[in-house]
Amino acid sequence: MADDKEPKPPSPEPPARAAGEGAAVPPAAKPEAAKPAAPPAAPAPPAAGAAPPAASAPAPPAPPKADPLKEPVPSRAIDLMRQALPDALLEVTYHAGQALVRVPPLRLLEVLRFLRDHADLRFDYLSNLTGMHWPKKERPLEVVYHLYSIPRRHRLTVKIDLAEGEAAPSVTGLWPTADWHEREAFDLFGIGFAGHPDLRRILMPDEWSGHPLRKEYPLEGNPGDHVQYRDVGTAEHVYRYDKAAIRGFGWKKEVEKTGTGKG
Amino acid sequence: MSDKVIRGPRPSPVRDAVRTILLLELWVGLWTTLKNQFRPHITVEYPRETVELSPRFRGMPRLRFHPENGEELCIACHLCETVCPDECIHIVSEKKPDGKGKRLVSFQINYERCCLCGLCVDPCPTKPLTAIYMSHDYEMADFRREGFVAALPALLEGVEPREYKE
Amino acid sequence: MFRTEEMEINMGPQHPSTHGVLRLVLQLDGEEIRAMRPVIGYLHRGVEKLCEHRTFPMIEPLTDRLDYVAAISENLGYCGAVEKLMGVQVPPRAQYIRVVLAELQRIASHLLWLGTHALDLGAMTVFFYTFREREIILDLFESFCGARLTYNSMRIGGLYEDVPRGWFDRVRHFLKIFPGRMQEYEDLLTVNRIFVGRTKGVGFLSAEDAVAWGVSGPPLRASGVNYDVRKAIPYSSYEDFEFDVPLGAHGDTYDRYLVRMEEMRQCCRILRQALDRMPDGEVRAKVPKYIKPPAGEIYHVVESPRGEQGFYIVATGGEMPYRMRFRAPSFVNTQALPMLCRGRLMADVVAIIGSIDIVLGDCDR
Amino acid sequence: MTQDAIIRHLVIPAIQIAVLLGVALLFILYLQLIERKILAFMQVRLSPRRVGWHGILQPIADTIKLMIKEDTVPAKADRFLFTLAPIVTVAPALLALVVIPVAGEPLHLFGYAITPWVADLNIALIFLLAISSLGIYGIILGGWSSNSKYSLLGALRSSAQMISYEVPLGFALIGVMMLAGSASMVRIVEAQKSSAWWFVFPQVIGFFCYFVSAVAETNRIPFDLPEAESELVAGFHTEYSGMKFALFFMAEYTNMLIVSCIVTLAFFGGWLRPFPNVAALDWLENGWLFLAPLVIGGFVGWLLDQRFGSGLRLMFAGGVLGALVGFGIGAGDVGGLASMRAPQLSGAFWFSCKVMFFIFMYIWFRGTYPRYRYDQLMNLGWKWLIPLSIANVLVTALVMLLRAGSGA
Repeated sequence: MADDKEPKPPSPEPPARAAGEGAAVPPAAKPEAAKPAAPPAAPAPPAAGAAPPAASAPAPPAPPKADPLKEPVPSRAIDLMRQALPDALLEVTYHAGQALVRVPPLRLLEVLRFLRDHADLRFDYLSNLTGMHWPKKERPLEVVYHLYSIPRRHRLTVKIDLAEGEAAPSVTGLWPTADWHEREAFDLFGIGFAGHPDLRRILMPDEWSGHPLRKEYPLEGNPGDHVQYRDVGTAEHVYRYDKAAIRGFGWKKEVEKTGTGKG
Repeated sequence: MSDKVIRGPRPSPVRDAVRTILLLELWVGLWTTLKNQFRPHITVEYPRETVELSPRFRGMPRLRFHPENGEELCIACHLCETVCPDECIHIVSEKKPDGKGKRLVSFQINYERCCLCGLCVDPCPTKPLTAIYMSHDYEMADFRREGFVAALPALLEGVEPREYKE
Repeated sequence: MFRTEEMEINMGPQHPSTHGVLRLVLQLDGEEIRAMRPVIGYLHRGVEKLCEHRTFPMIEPLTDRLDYVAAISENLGYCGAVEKLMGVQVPPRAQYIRVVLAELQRIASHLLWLGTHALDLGAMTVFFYTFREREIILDLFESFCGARLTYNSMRIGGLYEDVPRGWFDRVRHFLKIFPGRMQEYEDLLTVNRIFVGRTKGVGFLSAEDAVAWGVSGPPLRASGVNYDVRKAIPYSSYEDFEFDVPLGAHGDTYDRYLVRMEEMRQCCRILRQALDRMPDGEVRAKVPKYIKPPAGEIYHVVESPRGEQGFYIVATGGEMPYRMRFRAPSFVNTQALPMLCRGRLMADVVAIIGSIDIVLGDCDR
Repeated sequence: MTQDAIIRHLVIPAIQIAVLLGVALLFILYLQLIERKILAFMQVRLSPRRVGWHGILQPIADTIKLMIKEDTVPAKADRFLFTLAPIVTVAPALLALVVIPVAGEPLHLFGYAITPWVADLNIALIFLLAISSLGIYGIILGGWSSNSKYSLLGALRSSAQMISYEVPLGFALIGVMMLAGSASMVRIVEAQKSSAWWFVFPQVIGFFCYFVSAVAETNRIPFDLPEAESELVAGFHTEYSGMKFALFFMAEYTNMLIVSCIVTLAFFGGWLRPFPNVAALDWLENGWLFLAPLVIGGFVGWLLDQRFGSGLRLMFAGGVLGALVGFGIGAGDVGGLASMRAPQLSGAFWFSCKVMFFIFMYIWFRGTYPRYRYDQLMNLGWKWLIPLSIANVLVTALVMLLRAGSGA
């Protein structure tokens, strides 16, 4: 798209990107931002942290701090959000160099629009949208947005919490690609999306009941969850695994009368 | 260096006109198919002749005894059973009478569930020759479901790979 | 006196050219598409639910079965995600071998795409030629990991074992003959007036639309957007290699064709570099016997032949993931179909589906 | 009626028809195998090889299979039309064969002259055009009566396509008729003999237009839209099975055969040998002298190829070797073979060689080209082929007028 117009030297946070998104960054070589240009372990530019790992091997094993994976990484997005929308940031966490922001559902659209439209951020690409279910929590449902900026080449994860039955605001107006993602989250988690143009099941059959990716949903499914179609009735013997057969092998041979014999 | 805009064959009025009138590219296509008739065929008549399998080919997992001294390799550690993602391995073991280690009582693989992923070979402790191995059997059709459960005797009849690892 | 009606026709789920079980409900006015509604889910196997009940190493065979045309890319992405989650450093040799495998896989996948795309447009012979070359790659995979389609070729922390002796020479041999074979496909298609007529100007996708609809991979790049994960967020030491990202000028079906053809050439370039600089050493990092990543979450993306393949893993410290989400490029790219097909003819639908290159196993998960 | 008249008017035509149908149907049956073999070799794979020696019985096995297969009719189909459609398609195709002459001179047996054609109509070309366009009805009926959307789309496409391509088809042949001064097949070939060149040379554009339109008319790649399997599943015969399907199939191959015959007769001198007026090449009259060693050499080479899996290289080599030997025999007139005269045999030989070549072209196209789109097909027909063929008629007329003027 407009990428050619962008200045070639990548925006202010190349070290962040390199440290954060490079190929599995070793915990030792990781705190690039914390101690910039440690003389031995600073290989050639463009991708400092992600350079051939052999080069960064000699880095002395730093004394185990709290948790190297949880190290914060500098993120322009979070800095700007702290300035512009300080009250919308409920929580900021990091894992393996990826920043995660939790925002209140009511302010989601505002935050996402800010992230998409701000000239320094330009999160124009909704990479992924999905739901999650934490049955123990007070607000058990979660929606996760993985944003990416093609011109700026950085990532951000945004999360909201939802109570049971609460609808998340639909982001189809911001990124049309959210359409099917939201349908999938609705289908598999039962998360509603207010303002979605066509919220139907997408992966499961239309007449399915229940939402399979919820934690209480059993792996093999509830028997009554979908409409039983008429048996085709060609096979005389219907073999069926019983519960024990899931673990072992003794399937049981069950002779069932299938259909009315007309099929 | 990093991006390259592809525009396809560059237009040139004269050459394109000649091409259009003489149908040149159509002849080129015909020539290609004609040329390929003189290449050796690559398909084989499967049941009559079979392709050569590479040594690492992963067919149905089987069990083996030591090829030289015929000893039982499996030490009934249940590791393959543990890592199997499809839960298709079923092992029954008992304590050895002399008190040291365990001994197989039965070893079953359910080929109906097996996805031939080879994860069971990975942790097998009897290195270098693993007790469970991916054989070169790949014709696994059967008429009865019972035929897919291979018990110990059937498991030992596998086709060994042509060379051992290591 | 005359009454004209729109005809609703179900293309799929069993149709020769919907590449699996994609169902398209077409609203036809004669041969012209008035509206299209893709219906997916016929291949939904609940892989994400299954993943929540399996330990981390057990998930890898499942990833083989998502995008079964490019299983190596899925393996690479999944292993990369878990390694990143755990902070494991993969040995350089393993990284390079992974790159070799992934690029071979990309060629194989594009070859399959090319063959079926040409077959959809009626040129059946290209299909056999591409499969002839794909067969060489599958043989390479078979001798590396023992399988021809569902490879399960990697392990968390590296590879199961090193490549067999002489394997790199076979790759080199393939690289030697492949450009000549590609010339044959080009002779049959690139300049062929029928093929050009069928693809040029069909299924325009503007850069803005492509980004907004989340399209990724060759369709995105054919629209002129420079986004290739291998360049943008290098993984598995892709930053060591020099290659071009081919971009299209118009964003039509022909551009998508050209971009993929050029990508195959760039794959050869990467392969040559990787073979030349192949480091020695271990192929598997020290990982604990029971893989229990620390609590946390990761979103790792790789460039699969179909586009941005994302792996979102939420771990809570156990040996099974709490939540696993596969960001499937086919799933997202399929969304753009109605937009591309509106107002086109029935025959164009086939060309457009082919050029988007959907794998339903990936789409439905 | 005398016995003589009965023989002349009933027995001989009956024998002719029987021979024609027998040969044509057998050829059509084996055309399928030939097509599969050639396509397989183009696609670097093996061809049918299981039934009989190198699949030689494959067509028969296929026929038996199709005959004993369950003959399903969709529940909501129009049963009568559904059954009628394949018959309507195949009958005109077979009917068109009657005006095809395979050699120039009648065969004299027991004092009766048996012509190598069933009928020599003076409007043979017109008859062919008329009869072959009847086949469309079968396709439309088949597509419509199946009561299936894909079939209907296929039928619509095919009717539009065939109607459009009738026009250039007819115009392309008018040039030939003008040059020959007749529409009789026999006369057209004789005119090519007397004018010393095949009509393809003055009528190259006519030939091009005719052949392209004819490929479209027979629904073959690159114009096989009515049955485009990747778009319309199988087009108009989606719902057909068993023998009804086989009849559609038969009609398609018969049409291929007829088109190849017409091209051969109208443009490539029918049963005439190459350069019919060059006396030095008279030994070509017995062309089999030249081609028999070529074919034998090629065949042996092909067998070796199959044995060693080496593509068709050895076949090529064997063919070249055989051709050289044949050339030697023919040019040297070894054993007086080349001076032998059997015009019927020679005519039939050259005729079938040329027909085979065009059938090969058909298969070759199928192996090489993608399929046109509906609108492009219409464009090609209406915007290119029709103007081109009309221009061809005009130019031919002009040249003939000028030559007649200068000659007189």
